[in-house]
Amino acid sequence: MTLLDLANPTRFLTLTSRLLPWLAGLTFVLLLIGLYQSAMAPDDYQQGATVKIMFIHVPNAWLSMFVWGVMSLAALGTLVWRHPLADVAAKAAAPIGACFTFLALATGSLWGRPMWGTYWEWDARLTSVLILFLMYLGLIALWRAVEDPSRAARAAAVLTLVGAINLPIIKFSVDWWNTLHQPASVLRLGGPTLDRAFLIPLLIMALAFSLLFLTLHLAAMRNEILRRRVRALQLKQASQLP
Amino acid sequence: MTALSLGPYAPFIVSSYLLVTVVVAILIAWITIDYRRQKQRLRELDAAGVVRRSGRSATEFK
Amino acid sequence: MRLSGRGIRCMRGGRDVFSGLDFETCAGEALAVVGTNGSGKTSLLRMIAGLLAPAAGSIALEGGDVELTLPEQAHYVAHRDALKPALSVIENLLFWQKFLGGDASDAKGCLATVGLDHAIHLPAAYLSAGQRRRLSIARLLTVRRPIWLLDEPTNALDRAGQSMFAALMIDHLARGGLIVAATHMPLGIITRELPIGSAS
Amino acid sequence: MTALAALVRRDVKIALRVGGGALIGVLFFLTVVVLMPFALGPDLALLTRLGPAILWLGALLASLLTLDRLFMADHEDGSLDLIVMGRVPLELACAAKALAHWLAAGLPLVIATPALGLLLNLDATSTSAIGLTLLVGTPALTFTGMIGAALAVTLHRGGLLLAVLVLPLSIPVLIFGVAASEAAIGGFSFGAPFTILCALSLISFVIGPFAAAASLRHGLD
Repeated sequence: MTLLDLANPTRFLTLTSRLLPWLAGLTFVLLLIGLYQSAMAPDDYQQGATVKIMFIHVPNAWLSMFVWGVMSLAALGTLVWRHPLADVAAKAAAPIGACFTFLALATGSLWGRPMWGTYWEWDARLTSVLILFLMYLGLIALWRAVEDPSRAARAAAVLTLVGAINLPIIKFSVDWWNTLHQPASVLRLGGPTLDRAFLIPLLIMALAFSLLFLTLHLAAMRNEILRRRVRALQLKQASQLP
Repeated sequence: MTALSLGPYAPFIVSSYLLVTVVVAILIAWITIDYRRQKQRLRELDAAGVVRRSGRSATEFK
Repeated sequence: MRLSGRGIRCMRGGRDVFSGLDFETCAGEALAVVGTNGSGKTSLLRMIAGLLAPAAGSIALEGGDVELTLPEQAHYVAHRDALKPALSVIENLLFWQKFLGGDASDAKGCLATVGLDHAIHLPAAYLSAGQRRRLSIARLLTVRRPIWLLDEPTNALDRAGQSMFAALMIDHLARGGLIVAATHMPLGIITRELPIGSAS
Repeated sequence: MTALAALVRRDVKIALRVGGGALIGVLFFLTVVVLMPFALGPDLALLTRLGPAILWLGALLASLLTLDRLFMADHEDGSLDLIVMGRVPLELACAAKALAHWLAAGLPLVIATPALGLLLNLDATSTSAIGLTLLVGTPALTFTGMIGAALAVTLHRGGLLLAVLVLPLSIPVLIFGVAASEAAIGGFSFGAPFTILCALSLISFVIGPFAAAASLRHGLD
């Protein structure tokens, strides 16, 4: 099976159905190993046991950006190559990315509470992730606003790419805004370089979460293809009615 | 579980792990339910005698 | 049952559309309102439906249900068909059945009569103009109302649809119903013509 | 009752489906509140002090944003004609439509409030006080806004005209909503402004449907 064959949604469905159980199993095993390793990791001399939150916070934060990258690639696929699977991939990724971004924010907030004494600090990094979350929600709203997915796809692709270009600008502005105001009590996270004892569980967890995303994304893409098939058949059914 | 002494901040650690579990579980449940629903609709359309352009049944993958 | 209007005057945007219009129709009869474009056919129907107040004159119903007003005993079918694209065929019909109340009959049977029973779960967004009109006609059947106010009812229908609808109208009249239709085209049933506008 | 329940269910269903846009209001609310610190600065003490005002203004604008579709969609597809003709009293039908609109667009704002309270560094008491005032106050916003929506539909104008019509009407709700929240935070009498807020809501439940029904009855053509 070459890459070209994958352009065919039916082939894609066959491949996905064969691949998904294996991927899900592998993800599960890796998650178990990662969780065990995180549980066994020693406490940080500064942050104590709260460092354990890092093992789930960082993978989610990493995915929140990675998923936008995936969607940007898919957006290019939609706009430049008009690849039939590109808009399916972009649409399926958005809710999953939003969930990971939400988890990054929530776990960050739960980590910040013992460290800063507050659930939320308008720190540059947190604020940028919050804006990223809002952009995910906006993208989902855009997908949901239009009934015809191929029409929504182009609009969403433009928005995704504009977002990808804008994200560094937003990050820069927020940084500037933040230094201008010099918040009093920010203890920056991840200051000390990571010890091997933390690095290995973190890497395993990051890999496990990436695989989790891959699994969920393939499954969601399969749903999306089926949804479009339902739509096409319903349109056909309507044309056959008197 | 003696190895897992989480110290004074245990509630925060536990709730963040729980939150991730819950959200991922919701995501998985949503995707699974969505899959079943689409398959169900395809079966209904198949039963109504609507066939794809290629003449294959709606529920078939290949 | 007798529906009558006396000296009706219609003003639209400060312009006289028609005035001094008298009409009368009884149960079992179909009144076809004919006239050129802009002669006020739709306005007359909307006045009977209580959606537009006549500038002068009055419309009265004798022999109907005394506890109900004229609009409450009427069905109104217009080119704006009161269907929600996001809802399925059956959801649209069931909503109007529940909202309009009355003695509701079997919704699926009504859809079968208009030929939509194979696609009850289809979103209304996918229907063509003729199919939407058929669904509107199903609404006439699912809740019984003695008066049918029809604005160009056969416009989007194909020939089979027109004869199906003609049969339904004949049945409605035979049950003692009353039809007022604004139309350019023959409805396929015996009607009395009411010319309005410049034709009157 | 089945007729009104059917109307509520239909409107909520349409709002939640693809193209309905019920959740856009919440997203707008989130975005407006997140924008505030960029204008005010990330000073948590200041944000805490302004929290009730920010949340109330955000909720007011967000509930206004989705209001112009309340009657417009039904007018465009002719449903409104049938609702006006129907045997259900138009006042009750208007109330049912407003209730459905609040369930789909107003209630999510109340649900989103705790998350936004965290961002503005509000403690649990303040957040729940603001949530409670919003729970009582947003129906008043919907029911008074309904009058503007009904006027806008008879004039075939929506959007900004509606905002200009409705915003002055919602000033009392804003005053007592913010006052009650701030009273709860400041530790003085929460009861008095909150009771007035409840009264405003109850009044709007009566005036809104009657005014909207009257303007629909006389304005449709």
